[in-house]
Amino acid sequence: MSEENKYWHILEEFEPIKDARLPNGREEVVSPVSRRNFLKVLGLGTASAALIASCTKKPVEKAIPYFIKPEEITPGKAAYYASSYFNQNEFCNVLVKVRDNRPIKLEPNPKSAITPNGTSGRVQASVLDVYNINRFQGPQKEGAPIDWESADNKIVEQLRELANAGRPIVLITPTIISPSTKKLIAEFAETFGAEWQQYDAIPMDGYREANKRVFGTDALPEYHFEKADCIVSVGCDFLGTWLSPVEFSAQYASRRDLHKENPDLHKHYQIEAGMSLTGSNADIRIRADRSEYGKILAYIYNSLATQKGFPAIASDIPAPAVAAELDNVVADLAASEGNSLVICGDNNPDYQVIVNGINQVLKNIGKTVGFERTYNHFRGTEKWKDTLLNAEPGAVIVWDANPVYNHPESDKIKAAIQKAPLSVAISSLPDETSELCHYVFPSPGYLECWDDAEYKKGVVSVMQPTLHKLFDSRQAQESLLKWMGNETAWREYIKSHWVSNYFQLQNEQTNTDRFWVEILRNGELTGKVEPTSVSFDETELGKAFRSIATEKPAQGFTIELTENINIGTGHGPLNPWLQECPDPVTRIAWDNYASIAPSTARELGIINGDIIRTGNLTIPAFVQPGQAAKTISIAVGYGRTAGVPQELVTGVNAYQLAKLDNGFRQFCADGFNIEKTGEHEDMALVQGHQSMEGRPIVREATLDEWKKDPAAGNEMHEKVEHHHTTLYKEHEYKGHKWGMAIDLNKCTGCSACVLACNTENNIPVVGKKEVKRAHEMHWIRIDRYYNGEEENPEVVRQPVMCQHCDNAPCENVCPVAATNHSSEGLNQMAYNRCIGTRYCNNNCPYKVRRFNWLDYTGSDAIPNNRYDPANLTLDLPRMRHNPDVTVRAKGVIEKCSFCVQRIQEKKLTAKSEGRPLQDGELQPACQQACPSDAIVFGDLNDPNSKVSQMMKDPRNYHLLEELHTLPSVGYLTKIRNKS
Amino acid sequence: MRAIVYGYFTDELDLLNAVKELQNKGIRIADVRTPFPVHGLDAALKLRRSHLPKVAFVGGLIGGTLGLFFQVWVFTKGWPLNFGGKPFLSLPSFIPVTFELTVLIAAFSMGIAFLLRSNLGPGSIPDILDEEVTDDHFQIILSEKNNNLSETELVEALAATGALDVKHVNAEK
Amino acid sequence: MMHVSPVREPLINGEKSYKDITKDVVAPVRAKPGKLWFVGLGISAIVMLIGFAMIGYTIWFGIGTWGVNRTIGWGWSITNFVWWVGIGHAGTFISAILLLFRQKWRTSINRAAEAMTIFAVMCAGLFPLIHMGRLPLGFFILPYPNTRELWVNFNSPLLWDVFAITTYLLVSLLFWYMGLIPDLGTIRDRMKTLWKKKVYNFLSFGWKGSARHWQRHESMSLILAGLAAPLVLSVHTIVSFDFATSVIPGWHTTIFPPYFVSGAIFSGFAMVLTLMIVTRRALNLKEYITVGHVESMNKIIIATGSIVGIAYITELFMAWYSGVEYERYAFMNRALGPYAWAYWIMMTCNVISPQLLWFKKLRRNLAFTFVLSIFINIGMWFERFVIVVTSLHRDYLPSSWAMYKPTWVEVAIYMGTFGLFFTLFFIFIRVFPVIALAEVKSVARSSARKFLGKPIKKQSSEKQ
Amino acid sequence: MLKPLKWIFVSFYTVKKKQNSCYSKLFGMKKFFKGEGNKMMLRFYIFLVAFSCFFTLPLLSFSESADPVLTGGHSKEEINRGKRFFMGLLPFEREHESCVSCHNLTPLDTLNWNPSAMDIALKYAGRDSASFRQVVMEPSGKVMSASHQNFDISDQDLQTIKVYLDHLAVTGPAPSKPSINTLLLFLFLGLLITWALLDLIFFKKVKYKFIPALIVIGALGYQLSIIYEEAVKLGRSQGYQPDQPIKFSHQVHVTENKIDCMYCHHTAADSKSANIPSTNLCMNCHIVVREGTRSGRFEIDKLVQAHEEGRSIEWTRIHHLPDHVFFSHEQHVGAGKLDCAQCHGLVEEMHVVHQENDLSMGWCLQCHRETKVDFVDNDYYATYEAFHEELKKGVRDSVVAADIGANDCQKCHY
Repeated sequence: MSEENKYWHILEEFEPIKDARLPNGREEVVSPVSRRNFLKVLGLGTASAALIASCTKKPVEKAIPYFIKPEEITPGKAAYYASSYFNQNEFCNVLVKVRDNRPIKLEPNPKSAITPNGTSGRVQASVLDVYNINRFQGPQKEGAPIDWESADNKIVEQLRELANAGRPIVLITPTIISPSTKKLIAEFAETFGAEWQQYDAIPMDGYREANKRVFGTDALPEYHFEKADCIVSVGCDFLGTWLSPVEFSAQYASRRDLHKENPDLHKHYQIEAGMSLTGSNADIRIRADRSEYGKILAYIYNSLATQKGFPAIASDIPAPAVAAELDNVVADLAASEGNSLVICGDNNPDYQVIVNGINQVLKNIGKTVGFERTYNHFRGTEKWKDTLLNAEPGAVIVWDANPVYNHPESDKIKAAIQKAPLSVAISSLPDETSELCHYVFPSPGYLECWDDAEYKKGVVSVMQPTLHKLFDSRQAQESLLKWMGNETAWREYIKSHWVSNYFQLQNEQTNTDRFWVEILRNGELTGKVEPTSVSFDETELGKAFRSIATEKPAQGFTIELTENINIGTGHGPLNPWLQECPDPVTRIAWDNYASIAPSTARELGIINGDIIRTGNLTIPAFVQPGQAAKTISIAVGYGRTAGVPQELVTGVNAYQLAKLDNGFRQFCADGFNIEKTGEHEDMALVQGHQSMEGRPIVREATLDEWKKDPAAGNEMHEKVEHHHTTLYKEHEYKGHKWGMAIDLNKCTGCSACVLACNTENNIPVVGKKEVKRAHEMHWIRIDRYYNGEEENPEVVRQPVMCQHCDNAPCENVCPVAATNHSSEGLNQMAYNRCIGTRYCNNNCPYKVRRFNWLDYTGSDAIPNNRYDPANLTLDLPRMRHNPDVTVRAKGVIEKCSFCVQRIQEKKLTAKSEGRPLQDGELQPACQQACPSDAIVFGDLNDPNSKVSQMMKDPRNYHLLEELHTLPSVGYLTKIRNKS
Repeated sequence: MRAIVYGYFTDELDLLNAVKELQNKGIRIADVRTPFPVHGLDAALKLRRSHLPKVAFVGGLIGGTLGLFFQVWVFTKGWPLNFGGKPFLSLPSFIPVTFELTVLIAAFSMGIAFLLRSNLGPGSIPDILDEEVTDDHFQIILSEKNNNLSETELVEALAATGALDVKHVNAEK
Repeated sequence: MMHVSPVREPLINGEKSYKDITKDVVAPVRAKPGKLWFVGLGISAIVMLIGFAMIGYTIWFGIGTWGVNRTIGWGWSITNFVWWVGIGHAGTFISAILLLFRQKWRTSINRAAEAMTIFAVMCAGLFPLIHMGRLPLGFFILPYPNTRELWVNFNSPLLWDVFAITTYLLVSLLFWYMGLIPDLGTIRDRMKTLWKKKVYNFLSFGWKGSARHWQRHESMSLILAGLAAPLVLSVHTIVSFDFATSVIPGWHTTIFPPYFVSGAIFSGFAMVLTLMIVTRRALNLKEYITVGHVESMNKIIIATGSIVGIAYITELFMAWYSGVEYERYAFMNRALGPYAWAYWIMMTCNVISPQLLWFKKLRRNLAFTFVLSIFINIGMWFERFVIVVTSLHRDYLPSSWAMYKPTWVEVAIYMGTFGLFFTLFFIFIRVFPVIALAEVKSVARSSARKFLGKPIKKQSSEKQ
Repeated sequence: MLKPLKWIFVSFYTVKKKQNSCYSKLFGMKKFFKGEGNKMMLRFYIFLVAFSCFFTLPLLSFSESADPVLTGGHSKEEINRGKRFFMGLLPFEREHESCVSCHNLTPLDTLNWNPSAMDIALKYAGRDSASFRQVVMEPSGKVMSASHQNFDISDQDLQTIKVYLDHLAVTGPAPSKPSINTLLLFLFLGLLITWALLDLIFFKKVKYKFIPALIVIGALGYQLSIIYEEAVKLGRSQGYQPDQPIKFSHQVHVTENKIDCMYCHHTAADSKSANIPSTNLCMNCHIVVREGTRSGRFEIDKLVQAHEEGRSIEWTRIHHLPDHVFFSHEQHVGAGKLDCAQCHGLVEEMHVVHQENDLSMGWCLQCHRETKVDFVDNDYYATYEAFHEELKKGVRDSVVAADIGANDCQKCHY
């Protein structure tokens, strides 16, 4: 060894060895002592600055191989496993990307029959839930740790005692769609004489009731938005939160794909009170108060019935305020008989009966509304409370449900659970209900589980674990098996269920083991469809009309409870990614608020952020253009406190305002007033300005205009292209030239791309305070502008990420050459070269560059300066990081890279295999997650690539193209069907 | 042993007259020390023009050329990078740095040349004969070394011009 | 011999002989500093240290401790930078450009003005450094040979800034110090204590006033002035390139270089006036820095102030005339948007108030000039604030528009630079001659009252 | 607090002892110790000590105070006796060589195949002296039997050696002195410059001015060169050759036993990382091969033991790129078909692997500018039509990696 490198040995000389039995135990000790000596001496002068700055501690690093290398793991390469995501409000088939034994990303499973196109934002963010530090670390009894065996023994003993004593045993779960679990629960119920009840935080039992009454089937039908020429939605947020939004988004977008062969755009009417995501995408949005929904449906039915020669149902229901506008709706519906779809987002069975009547009149049943693949979801009812509240149950087992938080009668439920001699919570995270229970049995996250799912009838999929259990947890099913004394492993239980029930559904595999392996590989199995026809009971319509007629006119303000697309029913608060993702309509993160109409606000003198009191909630007000005057919209799912760290407690719990009506929970109630408290709190609003100021940012046209001229609304593009000239020779891109096209007509604003980007690119969470200070870090954002009068504006959206301009203004101004142009047309950003002058950000006309204002990631060299309100820089949550993307340190600029790590990976695969790269093979995270296929990425040098084709579309334009920045991102104009 | 003879005036006009008078007599003046640059003294003493402007010119030329060529080399040979679609050799961008380097090198080369040429610098110890020279004394110094006159003759000659307080010392060199 | 037109008022009042000049100017250096001086120095030093502590705080916790955000990437830091650089324009302008134009009145103020320049440029230079997110890696900005084989981006105006500011600081320092050498020699010879003599001899590089040295010195000063004159103009031109070469509406303006340079001289003269009006009283130099001097400077202020005013109006006109909607909006927003107050402060202080100087009475009124000079400095600060912040806060895409509010950290750092500036200035007035002795003496014969021919009738204009 | 100070004095003392003449003259230590040094020198020495303290103290604050030395129930004499025996100081007349002649204290000497004292101590720390004796006196392996031939060591001596080794296992070897030559040199040059400048400006003791001037220029130049070298070395580790937990020789495995690189590092062609073989992969061969020709059984025993205990070997990593560099072996070995030796050097000739190249960015860039891309055989490059055109026309005769973007920032940094 040469003399100069002796310093690696000096370690021992300075560190008295405490226990030489662990000779390598002190690897954190820093070795290059003589260098550091040297630096101390050079503490002054310019040279020292250079030295100190580039001096990083150089620890003796260990390279520890596997003891036995698992065959399926190649260090440095990702493996993908098929699995399924199911949470209280949605389902998605996914591929789990696993690097070195850790799931790091969820991607859509293209083989899925339900969600092949993309995922929702919540699915994307769910990977973080696995690494949640707030999860239960082990089983608990009365808050104290206990071991599984003694807990099991005690519970079995008590259950048997209670069963023998004839006390009822209740098992409360959310809707369970797993066929194996259902079978298991049935067995369990039999063994202990237990009663199983399903409970949904936001129920759809009213829909099922209506279907039972009208069609004679207690089911949620499937909807075919792709077949509908005219969609009329009355307060139904089917693109955001209703039933199966990922599936519906894809169907919906497929009818907004405009090209010469398909000039037919569907027409979407949205009649609603609060501005929902779906409403903001509608071709025509009709503003109506929430209390008018019944009248509106009745009006539509009667008008249609008259037109179609059905008898109108006589009643004294007054005509709604928007009757004139509804006449157009009715006309359009009548014109697209059999190809239209009417839906309503209200759980009132009477309303749904009328909706069914309308669809029946329009002959939509069997066409756009089908009963073949009905949803197994939302099986909950209000019956579950009967036993719990009235029969003095002996044991209450609550599995993943949180009624104490999300039921309006939470006090009664709380008392009942506390009264029960035995209460068991099976949950992964602490919540309001598990707090009350005697026993807590932690369950693993869904990425650690074996399970299966039958979301839609006949479409069965599996869930398989992708990492070892992080905590001492056990699946609920395993617990049930254990308590029943069944020694079968849960995995085997599922497999045998599949083999006995689904093996015959296919004929490719003859061996059951091969069959199972194949299922695990594909993730899903689709059985055959049996045509189902339903009867129709007209008499129910009359009943429904009568009950609507008896509705009392609404008093004061009506409060409508909505679901936030990110937060959902209340699971979101524990996921900081979801909290930080701004609502696509209001662009507010980290809070819920009461949306009020601008006219109301002016009347009451309320501005954004004024704290108001309504009902018994004290909540900031938000002035929402397009809000109905007498309706206040408040999102549920906020105000979770139990088991939620202080930093993540946001908003107020609005579930308490839900009301029970004829045994159905309704998410609206009237008779409220607004009271100003005089307090004010700024909300984390990421977009302060709502108007485009007449600038050609989002360009749009109507369908009629487009039919006349495909470049309608985009005349400017031609003009700018015409002026395209340059003083000097442009750079040539001799190989690839990456580009992206975004169809504004397809983008619904669901934010799946934002969350996919978060996951893929290790984007830090900065917290509410920082978002308020405009320090958010998202690389892709979805701008939303209002157009027209504030009472009911039109909404346009535009996803904006780095435009990768060929004449990038940011590149010219970086003094240290940290950002420049790659030979493939990428605007590249070298974080390690960046010194953080922010000049590039100032000079970016799109403002897509993000600066690490504080040490959000903990990767800074300076100690004790971390700013991480969401605790995502602890060791456990850090495991989610994508190892292929640098975690940026404090003080550097970052921005969208077109997922360059994916470009590299796919290029390399093609190179190694010696074949050209295929178009569509390479997808950035945003494109991959987008359920509506609005984003297309590819090689612009390839004239046949999809992106090149889209760039040639007359609808294509570049954002701020008049600046001659030559972006690589193109936008396709938004076309509204207003004919 | 060579003697040095010096005296002073309190008015620069007297000094100029004296210088002329002495030169008319053929006496060589070793040095004239004044509190500020006296107009016309250079001409009276027949001092050659300074070369400092030439130094500055050469320095500026070197600075500018090196600066420009360095930038050109970096962007064409060293590592050509595409910044915002500009050509690699974007000459207009190089003007500011070239200019600044020209001025910097010119100024400093001249400054250093001045100090070296005048034997001034930190730690340089001057042979001060009269401290008032930096106040209001205009001093003429004559040396035996480059005159054929004796010490007393020099004293007389100087005194004759009206110089005050004429003194003589024997300098070693 | 030189004859001076009797119309000109003398530049040195009182019957000052050469000896008197020396005595008066060296007095502050020789005398024991008074209590006020110590109080002033103490306060400045404390403010400076607080500022430095806040700089440390910023480096430690990040730029997020400031009010800047994703939309307004530069806030007070660059506003202050441009402001200080602007102030740093007067000194070299006075000593270089006025030397070339043979303006004798510059001699009494150029020393102090140049010192002020250097201190102001030091304050200015701090901001581009500390506004970096990763200051410890700031050396990346220097084109030094490295194993990465990576150089810097010579296209970036920020890099030009590095060269311009460094060159300006170094050349100004050289110019200033070269001018100081003879005067330091004077101080050396007035000192009684040996160590002081030695120290000043060290500082004066062994100056002895030899005719040959004077000849070279004069020659060098002239060339240096010739070099510094374009340099003065180039520095703020390059600073203006930071904005002018960008694409942001309100920044992307070709008028910026002349507009910035005149603005810089405008604010620089204002600052010189602020300081000199106080200094002449405090150091008893009324006879040297006369009302005539103040008036001359005020004339330059009117000239530059008017140029600045025309530039403002031209900008507005061009925004309208260009027909570019972003440009138009940016200027409408300046005048009527949420930061309109800043715009109108700027307009009042920079355009309207200097016009009062057309009145000779006001021009020669010291109290008025003092107040006005402070007004101008405030106005010029707001000019930069308007350019930096209001242009950025509403640029192209309304979705990203935001507001900016400084935090106490930024305010403390700004105050800290005042601390630094005044600490240095306080030290300067006690250590170095505030007036260029040799230069004043050299113009005394032609401009001092004592030497002016007796027949010249007395001017009784000066009243204080 | 006092410990570091003591250390400094001790280090100076040892320095003096070793190189008596030059150092003591330099610092005037002789005079100082004799009590007749003049005041100037005394001051100078105190200044020097204080100066070095100033810079070394913060450094030493990293060190922790040692635990009281464990003796394991044995007297100090016993341990010392064992030590002396091991070191060959006892007995005075012996036929065989001392233990230390083959077994170094620590595995410093990397060419010595024999286990070090520390290794032995750790291995036998938990065992009784009978088994130790058996191993020493009745060796089983070929290599060891050859070297331990004709041993004539009494049981008592062996016992003391065991005691010593047990002690060593707990305390570790005595610390040796760090090399701070560069630092001292730098400091010294600094002082020299200060003196020369002071003389040049104030004292003017030296008659000829060019002497101090030359000293200043020379010393400053040398200092700058030190700074430059150290700055370049920062974050670089060319030549890094750490000790590994097992004396694994690539030469033995690759050259002598003809094992292909890709047998152990089998993911090099299709993954980012080249894979360090897992314990069970080693055992594929070592299940049979239990004794090396040079190292005997001792080193292979470590592997076997690890295998039995079900743990991985904790190798010390040599080739290490910063976290912000994404390097892929697949790109270079798989797609680029480069030879391992191009970056790693002739590992097959290394007994102890060291880092051959400096792995600096400039080194990468240079190679990218020279390495030609296989444009003919790999269909992937069909996309690069412009280059094919140029090749056909003869505008260029080859395409190098840098032409197709190998030197783009985001090739490695993202």
